[in-house]
Amino acid sequence: MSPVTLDLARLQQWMTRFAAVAEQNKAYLTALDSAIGDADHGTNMARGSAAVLAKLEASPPSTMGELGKTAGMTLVSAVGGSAGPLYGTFFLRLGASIGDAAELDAATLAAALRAGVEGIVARGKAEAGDKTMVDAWLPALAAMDEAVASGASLVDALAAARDAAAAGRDATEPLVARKGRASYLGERSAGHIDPGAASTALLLDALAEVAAA
Amino acid sequence: MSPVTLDLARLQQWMTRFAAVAEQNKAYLTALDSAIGDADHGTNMARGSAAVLAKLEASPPSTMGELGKTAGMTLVSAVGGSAGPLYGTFFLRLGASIGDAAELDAATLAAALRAGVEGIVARGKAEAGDKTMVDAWLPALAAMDEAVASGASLVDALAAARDAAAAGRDATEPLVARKGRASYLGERSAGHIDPGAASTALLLDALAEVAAA
Amino acid sequence: MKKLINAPEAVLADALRGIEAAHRELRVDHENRVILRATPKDHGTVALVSGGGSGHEPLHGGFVGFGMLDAACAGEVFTSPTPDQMQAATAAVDRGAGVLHIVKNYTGDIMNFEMAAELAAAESSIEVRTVIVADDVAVQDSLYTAGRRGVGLTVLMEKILGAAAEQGYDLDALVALADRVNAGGRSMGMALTSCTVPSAGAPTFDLPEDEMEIGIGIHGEPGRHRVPLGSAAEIAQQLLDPILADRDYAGAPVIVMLNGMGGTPLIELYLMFGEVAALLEKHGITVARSLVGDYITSLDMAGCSVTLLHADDEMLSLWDAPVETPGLRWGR
Amino acid sequence: MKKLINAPEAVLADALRGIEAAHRELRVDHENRVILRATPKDHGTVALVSGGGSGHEPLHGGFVGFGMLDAACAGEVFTSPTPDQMQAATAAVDRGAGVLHIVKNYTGDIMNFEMAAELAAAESSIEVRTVIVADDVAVQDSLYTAGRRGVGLTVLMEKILGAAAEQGYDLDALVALADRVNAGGRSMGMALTSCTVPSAGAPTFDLPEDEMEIGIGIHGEPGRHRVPLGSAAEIAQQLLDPILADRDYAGAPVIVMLNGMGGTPLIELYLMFGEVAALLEKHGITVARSLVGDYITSLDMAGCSVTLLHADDEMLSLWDAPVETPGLRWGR
Ligand SMILES: Nc1ncnc2c1ncn2[C@@H]1O[C@H](COP(=O)(O)OP(=O)(O)O)[C@@H](O)[C@H]1O
Ligand SMILES: Nc1ncnc2c1ncn2[C@@H]1O[C@H](COP(=O)(O)OP(=O)(O)O)[C@@H](O)[C@H]1O
Ligand SMILES: [Mg+2]
Ligand SMILES: [Mg+2]
Ligand SMILES: [Mg+2]
Ligand SMILES: [Mg+2]
Repeated sequence: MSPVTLDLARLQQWMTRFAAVAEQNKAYLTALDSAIGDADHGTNMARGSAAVLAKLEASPPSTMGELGKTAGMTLVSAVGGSAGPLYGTFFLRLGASIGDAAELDAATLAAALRAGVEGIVARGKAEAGDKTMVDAWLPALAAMDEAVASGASLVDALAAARDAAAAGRDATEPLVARKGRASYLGERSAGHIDPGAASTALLLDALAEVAAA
Repeated sequence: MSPVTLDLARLQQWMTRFAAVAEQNKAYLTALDSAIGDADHGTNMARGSAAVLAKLEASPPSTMGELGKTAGMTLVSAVGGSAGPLYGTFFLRLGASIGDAAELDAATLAAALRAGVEGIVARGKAEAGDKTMVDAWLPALAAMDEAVASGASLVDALAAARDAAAAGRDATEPLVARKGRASYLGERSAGHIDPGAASTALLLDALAEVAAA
Repeated sequence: MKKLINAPEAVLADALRGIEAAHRELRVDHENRVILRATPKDHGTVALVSGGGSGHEPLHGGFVGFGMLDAACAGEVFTSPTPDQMQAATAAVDRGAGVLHIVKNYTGDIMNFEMAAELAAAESSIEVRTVIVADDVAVQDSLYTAGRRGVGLTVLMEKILGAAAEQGYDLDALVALADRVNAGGRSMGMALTSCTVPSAGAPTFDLPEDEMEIGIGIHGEPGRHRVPLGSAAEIAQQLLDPILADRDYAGAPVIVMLNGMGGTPLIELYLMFGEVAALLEKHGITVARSLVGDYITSLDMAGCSVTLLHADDEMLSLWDAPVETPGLRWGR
Repeated sequence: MKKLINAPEAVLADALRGIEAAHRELRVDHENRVILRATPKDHGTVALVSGGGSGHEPLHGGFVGFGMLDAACAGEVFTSPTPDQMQAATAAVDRGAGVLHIVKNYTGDIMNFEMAAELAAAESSIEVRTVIVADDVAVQDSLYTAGRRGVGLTVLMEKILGAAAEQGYDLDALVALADRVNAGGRSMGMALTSCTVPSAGAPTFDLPEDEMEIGIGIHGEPGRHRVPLGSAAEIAQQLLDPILADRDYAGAPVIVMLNGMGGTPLIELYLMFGEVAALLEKHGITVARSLVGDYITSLDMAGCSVTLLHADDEMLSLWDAPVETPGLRWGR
């Protein structure tokens, strides 16, 4: 039976699920990064999410806020590249936003996700349409907010966010990149999905899945 | 009508013919040298024979002995590798053996060729069966001598030498090399024709052809 | 994929062991993946830290030593190192006069070094300044993009700033010097083949036998254009034209680097340098100093890049100053 | 074939132009294809001449300069230079104390240098002696064959003899020293890929993705065995085992060179060196000095070779002596 709120155990499942998904999609993400980047995004995400899992097992957090902080710190110090600081900042801000709350309902989760994404934007300075992970995050936040406003359940709100992220990911395909490595390709960056948008879609898919389980 | 003796003009035609043949067989000789050597024998022979031709045109020799000397010196200074000193020494000794004779009959030509090959052996110290050009030269000399002894014409003697050289070339195929680069391959050198034996067969073929023309 | 490695995940750790074994004048902090001088520099002089993804060897670890860097942080292949590494390096090398971070202009590198500087500012009293190298004319510079990549000029920057730091330049003077190096430096690269990232296991891009990529960086990314394979003379022109279109070097004395991308042998690099030198002469540009070889590579990519730096007398004398690193060495 | 060249026939001439443009401390005799020091050494000291086919850069031209060679003769790719070139070089560098020819053991090289020495003896009063490098344990040594190839040890030979010549060793002393270097030196090489000779236009041999050649030389010839692709650790063993089986290095201080064949990037060479150093330690062999990089290459071949030299104190001090060449430089 799907929960009304998320708790520490669910967030931990999210991390477990994401590590599995990142490992499974390593070649896929790296293939996307080969087309318009430097062929390391899959390895970066797999390495980072595995490190988070190991860290959470070694020092289990006692709150969701702590989990966010641990995940963020671990990503920052284990990944490098663009993914490390960006996803690391995301989780650090997410954790800070959650604080010591014991449960997250759809609205507080939406706020926490938004805080995390604001961290990504502060760090990377990408705008909508720059062909980055932000192009998956922004529609996801919007869909989540809309679902919350219309009184949707947490599970439905996350499903909406997941679908919006996937659509945002697909919408990066025709774009000419203005940020990140793909920008070096100029016009040649068009016609390829942004790898970071794809990993963001996977991360939200993992969250929607553990919420619905 | 085929001649009874060779003269300066014929030897010059030999060099012209050989330069054409070497150029045509550049890829073939280099392919043989790729299998058991360093992939330069075709280039070496084409470069060398073209240099000889250019030199003979620039300073036309007045005797056959001089032609041999010019060809030999040019090969020594234009080719390098193994082919340069070996074929260079061959022509130097050939020229010395011919001296200022105005014509070569089958016997004197056989002696001149033998002198040249003695130069090759003195320089390279290869014996029969070492899988080198010597394995084409020695049967050619033997066939030539036999033909001369049995009273064959110059043209027939050279045809016999040519056929023996070709047979000698083919007989290098199963051999394990003991001299030259192919020797580094040990047992792996077996199953390939020696490139130098192949160029020797071409050189004698060119001679037989100009003699018969 | 054919590489002299044990396993894709182990490449960096194994290579660091080899660097340590090969160079007693260096010290390797394996935990933090930092390469340091075995003998630190004099107290009271600014220390230089650089770093970046691996796969560009000898950059950066091979430029640690007297007259160049004090430490280099090695990230995974093509992946910027983390703030932790940079912080550890910064703390290890500070000699009381502050630490200069030399960063190639890539989003990942910039963000990680930024976080390291923030952490350093928050947690220690070490003064950290940052210079960013951005010299690749293949990339259009614009306020709205990530800007130009840092490529070949990084080598020249590390040499020149390293000599200046050794001579006692303070942080402000080093940053000012770096600005002049950036202002006078431009690069352009090309590839005959893609490289293969070990963890990816296959070439990053396919390139037919009769084509080449012009305007590549150093991370195996495809270039700006794919064009028919050209002669060395044509390639020299295709690399120099955009550099000279971007900045006027006429009459200037320049330091030129003809850099190999890792898979191209030295004989071809010399041959290319001959073409570049001839073109520069035609343009009235004086080659004051030159460097030909593999200095900032892209794994096993075949190809090359050209870097020009308009060098004033100060830069030339810093260039000539003694340097003793695995990758560059003269004067001692 | 993808190479940075203008035309296969022009490779050598074009590369020599580039070497000349890149190195003012060298002089290039284009007619004879000889690379010389711009400033000849002191009168009364023995001069060193080496040479061989091109495609092994930096060998030999990159080792011309103070503390190593006085001249290098460049043949066509993989083709020994001619006696004329060697004679021109010999005449140009003699400083009244005789000239030493350093020759790699290949039939072609031996014959051409022999003819050059004969010509020198006949036509001039310069005393010429020859030392032959033959260190490749992949080749069975025998009276009835061409003997071992000269490979990696050539670099060490040129460094050590070059330092000795600079210090005033006479011809006899140099030949005696060379004998000791030959006696203590062994090499073994391997290839992940074939090289492509420009004039041939295609790889010399085909090698499947999952196989490698063990026991290759430096001319793109296939090796002694073709075996399944191994890890770096396995390859280190496959290279060291035959060396150690051929000569006992236990307890000896050695100079080790881990050499790249031209197409393998430095990160892999360092990684390989880590494996080799670990194995040597296991065998109780002390690494006194080491060298990691591309020193004697085979065009664009991917692969590496290991050279060990049992070095006594004299050799070590000659090794450490100043050297100033494009390819090796320290101490000045
Ligand atoms: N400035 C930025 N803001 C947001 N996301 C960015 C930015 N730059 C890059 N990215 C994201 O990072 C992804 C690449 O991550 P990764 O491959 O791990 O790092 P790198 O590009 O350093 O190799 C891109 O696909 C893009 O989504
Ligand atoms: N010692 C020798 N005696 C006679 N012929 C030899 C000897 N060594 C090599 N050769 C011949 O030289 C040929 C190779 O010539 P080439 O490819 O031009 O020189 P290299 O082997 O130096 O590259 C071999 O095929 C062989 O016939
Ligand atoms: Mg990437
Ligand atoms: Mg050959
Ligand atoms: Mg990266
Ligand atoms: Mg040859």
